[in-house]
Amino acid sequence: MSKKNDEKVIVIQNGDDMPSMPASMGSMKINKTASWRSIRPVIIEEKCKRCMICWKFCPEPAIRPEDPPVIDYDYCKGCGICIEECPFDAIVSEKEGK
Amino acid sequence: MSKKNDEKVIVIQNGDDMPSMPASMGSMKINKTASWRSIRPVIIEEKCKRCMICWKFCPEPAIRPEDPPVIDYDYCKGCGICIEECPFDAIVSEKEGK
Amino acid sequence: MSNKTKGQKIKLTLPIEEVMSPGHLACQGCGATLALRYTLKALGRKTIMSIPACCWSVIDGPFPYSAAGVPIYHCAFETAASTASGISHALAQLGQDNVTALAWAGDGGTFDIGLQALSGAAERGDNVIYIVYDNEAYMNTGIQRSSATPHGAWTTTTPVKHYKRGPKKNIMAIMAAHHVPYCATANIAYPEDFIRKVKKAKNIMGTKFIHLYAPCPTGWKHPPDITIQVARLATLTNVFPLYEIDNDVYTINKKIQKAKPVSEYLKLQGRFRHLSEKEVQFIQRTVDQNWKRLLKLEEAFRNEKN
Amino acid sequence: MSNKTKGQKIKLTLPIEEVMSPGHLACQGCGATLALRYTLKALGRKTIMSIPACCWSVIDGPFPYSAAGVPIYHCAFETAASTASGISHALAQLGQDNVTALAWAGDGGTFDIGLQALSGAAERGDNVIYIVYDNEAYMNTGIQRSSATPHGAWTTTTPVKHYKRGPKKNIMAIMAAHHVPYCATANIAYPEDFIRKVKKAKNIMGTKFIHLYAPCPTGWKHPPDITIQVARLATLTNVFPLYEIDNDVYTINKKIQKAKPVSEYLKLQGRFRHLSEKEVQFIQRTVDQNWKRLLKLEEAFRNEKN
Amino acid sequence: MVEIRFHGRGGQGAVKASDILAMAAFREGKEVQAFPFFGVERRGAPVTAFTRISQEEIRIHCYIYEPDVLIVLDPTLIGPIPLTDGLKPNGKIIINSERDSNSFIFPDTENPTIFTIDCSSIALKYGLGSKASPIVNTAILGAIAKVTGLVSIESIIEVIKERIPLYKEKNALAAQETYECMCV
Amino acid sequence: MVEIRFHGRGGQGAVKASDILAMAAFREGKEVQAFPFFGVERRGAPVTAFTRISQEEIRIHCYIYEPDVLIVLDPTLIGPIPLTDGLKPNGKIIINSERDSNSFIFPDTENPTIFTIDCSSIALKYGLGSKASPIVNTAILGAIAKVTGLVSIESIIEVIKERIPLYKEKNALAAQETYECMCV
Amino acid sequence: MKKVLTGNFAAAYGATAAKVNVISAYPITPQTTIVEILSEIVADGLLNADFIKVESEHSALAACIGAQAAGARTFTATSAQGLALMHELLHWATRGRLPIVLANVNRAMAPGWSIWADATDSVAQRDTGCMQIYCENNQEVFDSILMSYKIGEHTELLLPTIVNLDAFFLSHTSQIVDLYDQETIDRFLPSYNPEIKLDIENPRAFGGLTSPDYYYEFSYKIQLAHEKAKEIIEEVGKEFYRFFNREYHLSEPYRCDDADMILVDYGTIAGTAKDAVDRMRDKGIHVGVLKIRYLRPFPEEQVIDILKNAKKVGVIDRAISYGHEGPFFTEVKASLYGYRIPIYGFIAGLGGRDVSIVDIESMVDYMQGNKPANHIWIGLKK
Amino acid sequence: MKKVLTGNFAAAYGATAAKVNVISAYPITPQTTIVEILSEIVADGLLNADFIKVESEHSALAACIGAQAAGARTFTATSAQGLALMHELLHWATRGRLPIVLANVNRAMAPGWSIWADATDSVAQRDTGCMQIYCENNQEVFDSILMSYKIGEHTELLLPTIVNLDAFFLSHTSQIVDLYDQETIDRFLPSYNPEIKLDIENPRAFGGLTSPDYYYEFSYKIQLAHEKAKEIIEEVGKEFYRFFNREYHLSEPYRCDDADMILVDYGTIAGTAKDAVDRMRDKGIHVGVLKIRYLRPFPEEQVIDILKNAKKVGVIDRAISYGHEGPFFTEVKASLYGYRIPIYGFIAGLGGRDVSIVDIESMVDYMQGNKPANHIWIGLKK
Ligand SMILES: Cc1ncc(C[n+]2csc(CCOP(=O)(O)OP(=O)(O)O)c2C)c(N)n1
Ligand SMILES: Cc1ncc(C[n+]2csc(CCOP(=O)(O)OP(=O)(O)O)c2C)c(N)n1
Ligand code: SF4
Ligand code: SF4
Ligand code: SF4
Ligand code: SF4
Ligand code: SF4
Ligand code: SF4
Ligand SMILES: [Mg+2]
Ligand SMILES: [Mg+2]
Repeated sequence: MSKKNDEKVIVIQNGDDMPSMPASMGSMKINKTASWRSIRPVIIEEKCKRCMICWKFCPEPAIRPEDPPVIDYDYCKGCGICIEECPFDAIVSEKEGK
Repeated sequence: MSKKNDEKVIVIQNGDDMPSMPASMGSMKINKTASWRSIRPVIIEEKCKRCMICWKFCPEPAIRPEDPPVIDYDYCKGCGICIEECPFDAIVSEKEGK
Repeated sequence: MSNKTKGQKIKLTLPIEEVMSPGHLACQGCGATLALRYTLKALGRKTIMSIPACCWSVIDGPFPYSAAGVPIYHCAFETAASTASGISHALAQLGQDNVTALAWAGDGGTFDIGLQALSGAAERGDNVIYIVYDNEAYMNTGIQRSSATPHGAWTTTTPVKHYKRGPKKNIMAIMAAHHVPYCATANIAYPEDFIRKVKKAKNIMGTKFIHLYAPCPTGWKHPPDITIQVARLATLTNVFPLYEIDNDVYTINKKIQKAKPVSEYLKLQGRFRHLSEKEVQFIQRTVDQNWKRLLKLEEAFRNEKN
Repeated sequence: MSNKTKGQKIKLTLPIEEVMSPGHLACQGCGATLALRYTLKALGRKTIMSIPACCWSVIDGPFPYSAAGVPIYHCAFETAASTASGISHALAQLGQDNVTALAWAGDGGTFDIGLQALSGAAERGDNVIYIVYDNEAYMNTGIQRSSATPHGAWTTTTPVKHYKRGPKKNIMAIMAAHHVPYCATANIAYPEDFIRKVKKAKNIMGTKFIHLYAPCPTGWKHPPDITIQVARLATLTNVFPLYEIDNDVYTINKKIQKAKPVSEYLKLQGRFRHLSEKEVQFIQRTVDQNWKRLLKLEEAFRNEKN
Repeated sequence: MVEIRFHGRGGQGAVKASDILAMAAFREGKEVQAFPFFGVERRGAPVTAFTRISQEEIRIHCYIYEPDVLIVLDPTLIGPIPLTDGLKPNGKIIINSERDSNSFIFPDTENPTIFTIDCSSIALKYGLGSKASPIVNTAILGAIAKVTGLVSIESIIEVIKERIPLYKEKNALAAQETYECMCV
Repeated sequence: MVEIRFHGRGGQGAVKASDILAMAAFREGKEVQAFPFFGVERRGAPVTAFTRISQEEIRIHCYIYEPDVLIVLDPTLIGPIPLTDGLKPNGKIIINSERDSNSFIFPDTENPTIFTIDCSSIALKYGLGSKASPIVNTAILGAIAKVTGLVSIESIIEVIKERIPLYKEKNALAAQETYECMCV
Repeated sequence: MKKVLTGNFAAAYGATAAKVNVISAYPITPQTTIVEILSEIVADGLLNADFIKVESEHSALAACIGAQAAGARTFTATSAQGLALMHELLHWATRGRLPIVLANVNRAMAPGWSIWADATDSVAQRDTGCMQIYCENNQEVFDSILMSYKIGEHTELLLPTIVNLDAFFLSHTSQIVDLYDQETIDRFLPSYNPEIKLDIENPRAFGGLTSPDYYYEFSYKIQLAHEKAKEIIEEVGKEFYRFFNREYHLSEPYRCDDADMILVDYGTIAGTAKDAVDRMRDKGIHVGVLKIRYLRPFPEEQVIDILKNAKKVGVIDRAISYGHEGPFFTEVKASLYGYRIPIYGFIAGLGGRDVSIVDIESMVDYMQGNKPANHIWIGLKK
Repeated sequence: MKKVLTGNFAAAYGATAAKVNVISAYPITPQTTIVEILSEIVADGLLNADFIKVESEHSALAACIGAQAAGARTFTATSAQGLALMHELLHWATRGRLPIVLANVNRAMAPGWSIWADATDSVAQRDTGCMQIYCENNQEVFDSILMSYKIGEHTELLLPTIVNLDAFFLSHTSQIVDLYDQETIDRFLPSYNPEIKLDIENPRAFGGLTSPDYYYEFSYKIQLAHEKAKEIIEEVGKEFYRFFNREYHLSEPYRCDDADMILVDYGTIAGTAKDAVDRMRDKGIHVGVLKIRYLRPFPEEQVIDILKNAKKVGVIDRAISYGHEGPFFTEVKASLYGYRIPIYGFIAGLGGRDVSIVDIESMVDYMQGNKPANHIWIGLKK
């Protein structure tokens, strides 16, 4: 499935748009969980050793294992696990929002 | 419960004779299982050593642990266990009925 | 056993009182019936039973009669343990602590459809004695396989061409895994041992479990007169060893000096008639393995408090 | 772990593919969610799951969406195993043998209400991987005790005055008693070990069981950021040892040189806050005993075929 | 429609007999129905079974209250059980017994014809069942064929061979023998 | 009957606030009802709660479609959710925000009075919740008492002390403070 | 003593006030708080009862059955899937004549998972022989639990009762509930003392094999008990009034006397409908409401009596018997057999869809402008 | 090919002829032989199916649900307690839209234990949304199983079916059954190929959380399917006639055209009643029988059509909804709402009590000499 497809909004206006039983039609990727976040993890590239432990333990998952890892702030809920688990203190917590 | 009570025949002529739920009112002793028997175990007193193994293993129970043991032919179903288990071959099998 | 003649006092190795009455509806030579006879000898009349669907729902007799001699709640098939839990808690609440709550179920009602309720009661530690009389199939419905049916056996749902494959569920290991305060195997061929175990269980708080071997001539296809013989052979061949687990400590109650070959046990029963020699050997190997396993457990989990 | 800088190839210790998508409804720092993320990394997309009522019925998202990325049958609470059995047999009949049937359930759905179905599947040897993610209570309904709740824990049905007494049900011992071909414990803090186990299970026929430790910040009352820490401590304190049982052979996967004191683990979690020093010591003793027990089992049941 | 009621004890094969009779009639193009009163099946307990044979479709699904023919597989049932209840006037009663038919008297019946035949001995002769409990169901079927003429002995024997799992031949011979020695 | 609708996020305590408001009104002899729209409770997910206060028995059991008063515990909900749907003309809106009430505009409403108060800061001042997610429900209750006059601040504080399990005093102070600094 | 309580609290307090001896229950949303509160109450020693924290609803009811048969007063609570899982044992409680009281939070049946209000769960138990009450508010929840023990334990009844409350609309809704004082309650509801029970002094086997010779008569006795229950419910209702000044009946008419149109309903919809009726009356529409409290025994006589003079009748079901129609609708129609009042079957609020005053007005609109139909779906996104 | 078979054999052969892929069932008297025969058939390789020998009925239906959702055609069979234990999952099969076929042997519910005929077990499932057939004879058992797959699997239906047969009166009664030839059957019933299923190529989550926004519409779809089913059942009935020369409908009138009195019944009683009707007609009493085959969907239109001209109607229920009346009686009365035909509710045969021709005649007698009543118990030992 392409990313685009993944985030397809399913529009249901009436019963005809629904299958006979409640069988899902799209991915929860539609649901940007950014709003749940009250703290924002920020990777400090210089400190980061690319060990990917942050990626490994992100429950969403909201970290892509790139070089350096990229946090997808559309989904990161701000649980703080990556901050806790980074062995090199390369992720810091920032206050979210206004 | 006296023996007599035990064998009480419950007469149910109409619903009023029944409790509100099917709760038993008498003992199955009412049910003489002699008719099930096709062979009849008979204790040969002389051979009997009063070890009471026959009594021990009778599933009905239809043997009274007396001296010598007494088989209650009202209930003995003729399974033959006592005959098999008597260590002294003191019980023999006889053909039942006409 | 000394010779006794008329007039001598008779020594009985079991309690004399018969709580269960004759006149019941068990087949001739029914092991399950002896099973309850012994149980009630051990527990006496201050006992309230739950009995789920099983042969005993028939053996006990139809309304308006009963053979058991103690109060019985004939309960749903799945609920031997949970009904007994309820009874036990009611007794506690109503101040009748001297009454034993006994769950009495067949192997199907225990290994299969009633396992969850039993597991729940054991986990909660409800004050109940649970005895499963194991005749290794659903007998009351006419001999279908249960998870207690041993490898190799014919039943109506494991027909000869498709006879039961796979081992009997190890219910003792399952109950031991629940760390119940007491669990034990027993065999109707050894009533003294069984009664001792039931009495022991009666005096322990919590969930006690006894796995009782009770041959069924009708379902096992053996003549009714050899019920005891078949049962005895199960233990003498190590097919069904006698042991108990008391607070996680294993004790084998009967160590057979030289176990008899399993084939002696199998050949008495019609349900095994179709087995090939190879299959019999396989069964023998399994029995040997299980026995070794048990010895190891006894070795590993002896009483360490001493 | 070697220093890596921009441009270096990144080494990953887990499969890179993310089958499970973000956007799901798990609480922040949810262990159960990591659990499925890893599982699907191990199994890939050729997987069909049954999920009974549990947090995952919510995490996955509401109609018309789903986060799992593989087909899921959201099934009745009691039926994770039996639904998966059905799926597995259908796959076999329809010639889709390359698809894995996965039953995915919480501790409540496994230790309690789904135990019987699991036991039945294991006894029949249905070709299913069963993974229980254990967060030690009914979380989806708001933190009620399950039989996986450890001694001492607060839940809403074991309030502080009446905190959970009695040990956690020993599900591994129960499954081992079923002699399934493979069962293992695992912990989300050790994903490499977990994924290895899931992959191993995938290649074994029959019923495979994995008991997966998955902390729940919401129910355990710890901050979401220390989920992994708490999980790791469970193993480092021997509260939750990592081991596997492969055809009745025990192997402890991680023998801690010097186990940390249990109190370190307990004190992180609000659910244990009320415990007295004495109670903590008792828990420590129990953990030590269980660990010894496990060592004994490993000793007694090593691979003998060699 | 002819209605036949069987009385026996668990283990004697009354249910099977009612079934075989129906199947034999079916072979001869009749409409049939056979069924037991299924009590709690235990060895020795009284068992009742029913067979209906008709030219037309059989739609009724209740017990037989007014049988044309009564079959008694076990004479010890006479007395304890009101066997003959509802027997039609001039009905037939076939009893497995070594005794003479005259020795049986059924007060509440209207002019029945009673037949006896020692099926137990015949069954034993062919090794069917044990001495203690001979399996008499196939034997009595021969007598039924002879006495009622509802089905031919050939049909009975074919069905026996088809449906009885063990000792097909011996069972067939037992039926044949009662058929032959039954005097009507 | 006055109908109040609360909008917040899981964890902020909207449901509890609706409850406390009802209880406070009950102390003052009113008939009351309070209930949540119970979605799938997860931290951060939008939550709606309702309170009805009346002189007469409240029999109705459906959501509030035309509230008299709207309470917004989390201003980030403005926009994503049609908060003001059905607000009665001249209704009141109380928003937990540090911003000025003038900075909020709700196009589809008829002449609402908007009040803002920085409950988050007040809650934090009293150590209620964490910086990341302050628990603002008790704080906003003071503002509700002041703005609506439906209940006295004393009743609110008594109920808080009775029903809030932890930090009773601090919660009460938070309510007191908003009550006081809320300018109507 | 009056308190502001949710329906779940009211249910838990009801069981507490009834001084039950044994509780056995299993959590399920939205019943969970009942279990939680009772856990606290028992832990705090405020109720001297054993709470058996079972591993499933099936075991919950089984444990109640065992305990009740042994002479204890028992309580359980559940919802939807849990109630469905108890189905076999609901029959058991009835046929075993065990006056257990069960609080059920009406929630929609899965799949898909839904935790919201829908009475199909309990309506689908209508053939199990349990008495069933549908509550309109939290006071009624509390009161019904108390009365259900008194009624069910009546020696001529011995029947279990399911007390239903709508998910969220009651279970999680706070309302004022008068809890009375315990002494008065104790006088109203003395302790449970069944004549026949599991008793070592008089050993009986309960529920053994029952041949066709007897089974039929036992069934008849249950039906007799239900018939009798209609009387006893009214009697206990009167007694309750004397004790607590609140009136309860099998059913409850509201502004029916002069109504042209009567809406029959149950549960919380009844409350909303009353408000709707008042609003419509203000507009000159002569509507009334007949709230059915007891689905079993079904108050046929009262239903006829109240509806017989209406010009039109509408039945609002928050439940459906697929392949037919709303179950209350069927039962009301059957009761009114022989009458020719146009009768409308409305299906509303399944799966937690809100039923507002406007919805109810739209039903009356429908009745004014259309021929009767058997299942008119209100607010359907077609 | 014609054979003399018991109803249980007919059921097992029906599943075999339908070439089911997965069977999962649990033994219970008097269903047991179905399980036994299928075990043999599968063991003998005569049917290429997996038979999952589960540990309870609950798991039996769960396994069928899993298998059917994965695209297999499945079969299960049970009775009484077993059916009751499946209750939750019957709702599941419906709402999951899984056209599973379940043979149920109608047996009385415990306690006391009874193994004899009584339809309360399945009638109590009337609100689960499963289609339900009551069979009169063994041919109908076989035919109904075949047709139920075809009907249930119809893309607009996707509904499970319970095929009911009376304990002993069918399950253990030998009758002539035409088994047809397999090739024709295969043409009549092609293999199962659902559009939506568990499919790794198109991964969907089935039955996830469904908010009040959607649940109501899913419910409506089920009701629509049931409405549609009434058509499809008649259509498939016609097709069946073309293939096998046997006619089936939702309901079946017998000598109703000119009948003054019509007895409505189901299951084996219908057969006996037909004989009784013939006998009474011979005596000049103009009686007819309306046999209801489908309890769900309920053939309201046919019921009205056939009964509307009768002078009196009697409904014979081998089931009861305690606290009300016979459930078929209620549904028939509700269907006839607006008519004023005197209608009598008879309760007969519960717990295996035999219902003879004489009993049926006595009902007609009763109707001739008495006013209508809602539950007239036939043959009660009062
Ligand atoms: C829910 C349910 N399913 C099935 C049955 C049918 N049933 C009654 S007894 C029985 C078998 C019991 O087997 P077991 O427990 O081994 O006892 P046994 O008959 O061998 O003594 C079965 C399957 C039932 N009564 N209830
Ligand atoms: C028959 C039934 N009973 C109860 C419930 C309610 N219920 C849903 S999830 C759940 C708890 C699940 O606990 P667990 O399996 O540990 O999973 P977790 O929620 O912790 O992830 C309960 C009790 C249900 N859905 N079905
Ligand atoms: S864990 Fe820390 S060091 Fe490792 S990749 Fe992530 S940010 Fe970099
Ligand atoms: S804070 Fe939590 S959710 Fe966000 S990226 Fe880190 S681990 Fe993932
Ligand atoms: S077993 Fe034999 S020797 Fe012993 S008491 Fe009986 S009859 Fe006598
Ligand atoms: S034959 Fe059997 S029943 Fe008779 S006395 Fe001997 S052991 Fe008892
Ligand atoms: S079938 Fe077996 S267990 Fe059951 S009564 Fe007969 S002998 Fe006993
Ligand atoms: S309650 Fe616990 S297990 Fe459930 S989603 Fe939240 S963190 Fe995960
Ligand atoms: Mg058994
Ligand atoms: Mg859990």
